[in-house]
Amino acid sequence: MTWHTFFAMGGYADYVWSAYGFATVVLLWNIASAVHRRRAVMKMLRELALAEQTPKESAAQHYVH
Amino acid sequence: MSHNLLGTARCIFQRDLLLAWRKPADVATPLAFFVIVTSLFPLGVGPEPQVLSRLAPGVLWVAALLASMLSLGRLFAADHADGTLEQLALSPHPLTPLILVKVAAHWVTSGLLLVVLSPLLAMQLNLSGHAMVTLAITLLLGTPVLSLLGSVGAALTLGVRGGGVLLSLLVLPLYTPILIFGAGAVTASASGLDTQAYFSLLGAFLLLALGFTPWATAAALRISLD
Amino acid sequence: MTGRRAVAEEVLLEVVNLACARGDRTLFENLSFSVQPGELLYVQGANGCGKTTLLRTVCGLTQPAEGEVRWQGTAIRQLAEEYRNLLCYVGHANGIQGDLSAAENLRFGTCVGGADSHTRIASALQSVGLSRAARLPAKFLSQGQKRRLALARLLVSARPIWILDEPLTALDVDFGATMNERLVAHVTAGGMVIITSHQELAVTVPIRRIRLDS
Amino acid sequence: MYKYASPKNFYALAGRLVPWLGTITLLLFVFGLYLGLYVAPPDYQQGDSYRIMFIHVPAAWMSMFVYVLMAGAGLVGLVWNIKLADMLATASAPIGASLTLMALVTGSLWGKPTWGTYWVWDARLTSELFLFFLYLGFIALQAAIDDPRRSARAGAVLALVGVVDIPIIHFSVIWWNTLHQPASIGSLGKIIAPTIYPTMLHPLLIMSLAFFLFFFTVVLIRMRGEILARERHTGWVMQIVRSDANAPEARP
Repeated sequence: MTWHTFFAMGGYADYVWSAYGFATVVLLWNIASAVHRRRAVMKMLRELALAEQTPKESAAQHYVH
Repeated sequence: MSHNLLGTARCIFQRDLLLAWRKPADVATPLAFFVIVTSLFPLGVGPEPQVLSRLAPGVLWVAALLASMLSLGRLFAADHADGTLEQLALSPHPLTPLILVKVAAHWVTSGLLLVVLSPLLAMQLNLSGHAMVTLAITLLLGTPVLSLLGSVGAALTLGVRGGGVLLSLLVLPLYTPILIFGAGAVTASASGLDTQAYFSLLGAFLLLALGFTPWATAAALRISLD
Repeated sequence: MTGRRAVAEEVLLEVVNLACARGDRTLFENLSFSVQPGELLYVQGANGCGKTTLLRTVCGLTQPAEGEVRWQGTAIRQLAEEYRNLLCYVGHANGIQGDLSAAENLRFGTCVGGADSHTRIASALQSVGLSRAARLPAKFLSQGQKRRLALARLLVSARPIWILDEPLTALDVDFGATMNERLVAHVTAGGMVIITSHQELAVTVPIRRIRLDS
Repeated sequence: MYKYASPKNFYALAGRLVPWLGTITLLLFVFGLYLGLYVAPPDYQQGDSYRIMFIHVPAAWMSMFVYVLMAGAGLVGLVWNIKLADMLATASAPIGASLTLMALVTGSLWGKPTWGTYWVWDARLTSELFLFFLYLGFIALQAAIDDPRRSARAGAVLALVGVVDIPIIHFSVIWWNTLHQPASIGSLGKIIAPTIYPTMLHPLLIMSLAFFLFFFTVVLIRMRGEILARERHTGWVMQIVRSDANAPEARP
């Protein structure tokens, strides 16, 4: 079996590869959105923690940055 | 001397009917919707009698389904806004049977009226006499299930933003079995087939819904009041 | 066994380590108190500190985040109907339908509350000064009259525990005084009252106070 | 076991499990795809187009499994008031919905060479479509309610009603399908069933296991996010946030 016949999928390449392509997109979206959601929560919590500090402190911290 | 459950149930039933009687516009709106939607179909698909009678079971059932869903807003919203629902939840009687009574009163002022209207619209769509009777029977068995399933959705979306559209998203998928067997029975009857199996199935759905949904609706109401 | 029972009967309504939250804001936590027969508990605190939530939790409408409310030593969640049978709650919402008359509203309210009311409706309406409005659709009543109609449920249903959320709002001074008398009568007869109010309570019985925001 | 029912311990445990589960999932996917796309011979009727089965069928199975799991978790959260169960239900919904969509799209791509059209009101596809709507309803309901506790409990009630209705919908659709479809068009399931050989069964089972573990990997990551969001007032989350804030630029 050559690579060519493998990719040709007996003439059904369009259907098979678009199905597998779509499945890959869905699986990757799942991972990306799960990771992104956790990061977004973490970012929000960091902003919250920052906002709860007194203005003076956060100004000083900003200056150090 | 305290009221028994039946006394309270009768009290709720009478009150809801009385309110519907005093606010006829609220009752009439979903019925008007039912009539208008079914009257629009001939304009869309053409007036040929054969085409109409072929489409009639589905059109009538889908329109009844939507009309029944639209009437759900009336089920709990006013009682939620004015605090009556809190009083129901604090009643010394269990909430589940009280909910069943409310849904029953609601069905009498929505689903039952759809049944009464259906022969008129069936005539408009050129449905045969026999199929017309079948339509009325399936609506009689099916619309209570729609009200019962819908009550869960209505309770869940109480006071939630975008409640109306959300309600349709929650409730319509749950309605599919009723649509399939309701419209299926009318189609079968129009082509002269036996409809006994459909009636039995719709009856079974009704029993199942009676047993299960009031409990879910009561739970949903307590969640919405929390 | 008997000793425990005696203690349990002494403490009737008990709030144990209660914590309530709205969204993810904690309104109050570690709140404990008890109410005895013949006591009036006045719940105080700034707006939004959870007075209404506390009252609804004591009713069993709202589930606490932690802790529990007990009646005679048993959690009200388990007692359910048995506990609700002792309760009359008048919240912010009056529970009045504008398209029903005042008498119909009161009859429905007491019927849902499980009390047989046929004989007492008229006298209750009279004692809240609404007998002439009995057949008027409730939508034509003023805010104060609606409040009075809601409070009339207390008189008809004859329950030992009254839970009242701002009962005096929108009431005129005269009826405010009548309401205070009713509270005194209820407490003197061995009833219990848990109440929030912006107006000072002018009652002649001792008041127990708790502050939620301190 | 009970120790891990606290959000704090579960967060740590999930964090340790995710890399392992992820690696096993990846290996299973590679092995399953190798068997399914390379080793398994073409079907004598459908040629190579049947290979879509190796993703369509696991996705369809998972879509139903996830809904049942969601309803079960919702019930546990509702009755015993366990936050982790609520979070499991909420975290499962988008994954379940996306797998349902995958089953729909791959099913319709398989349908084109088999039936000559992308969409046929076949029993399995129609059931999947309504399952997708049920998922959308659950997600929309939870998104519309701000209070996390009310949102979780309302979702649980909806999922429970849905899980009772799903078999009824499925059975109704099959009945309806046999009434309305001409006999020449069989359902996808019927086409596979008689022709399944071990060479086709093995990749199917391995791909199913891969999907199963994939779901658990992703649901654990999602639950970690949910835990952080819902427990944000607790000391241990604040500590994590502070230690994370010390090196914010260190991460990509």
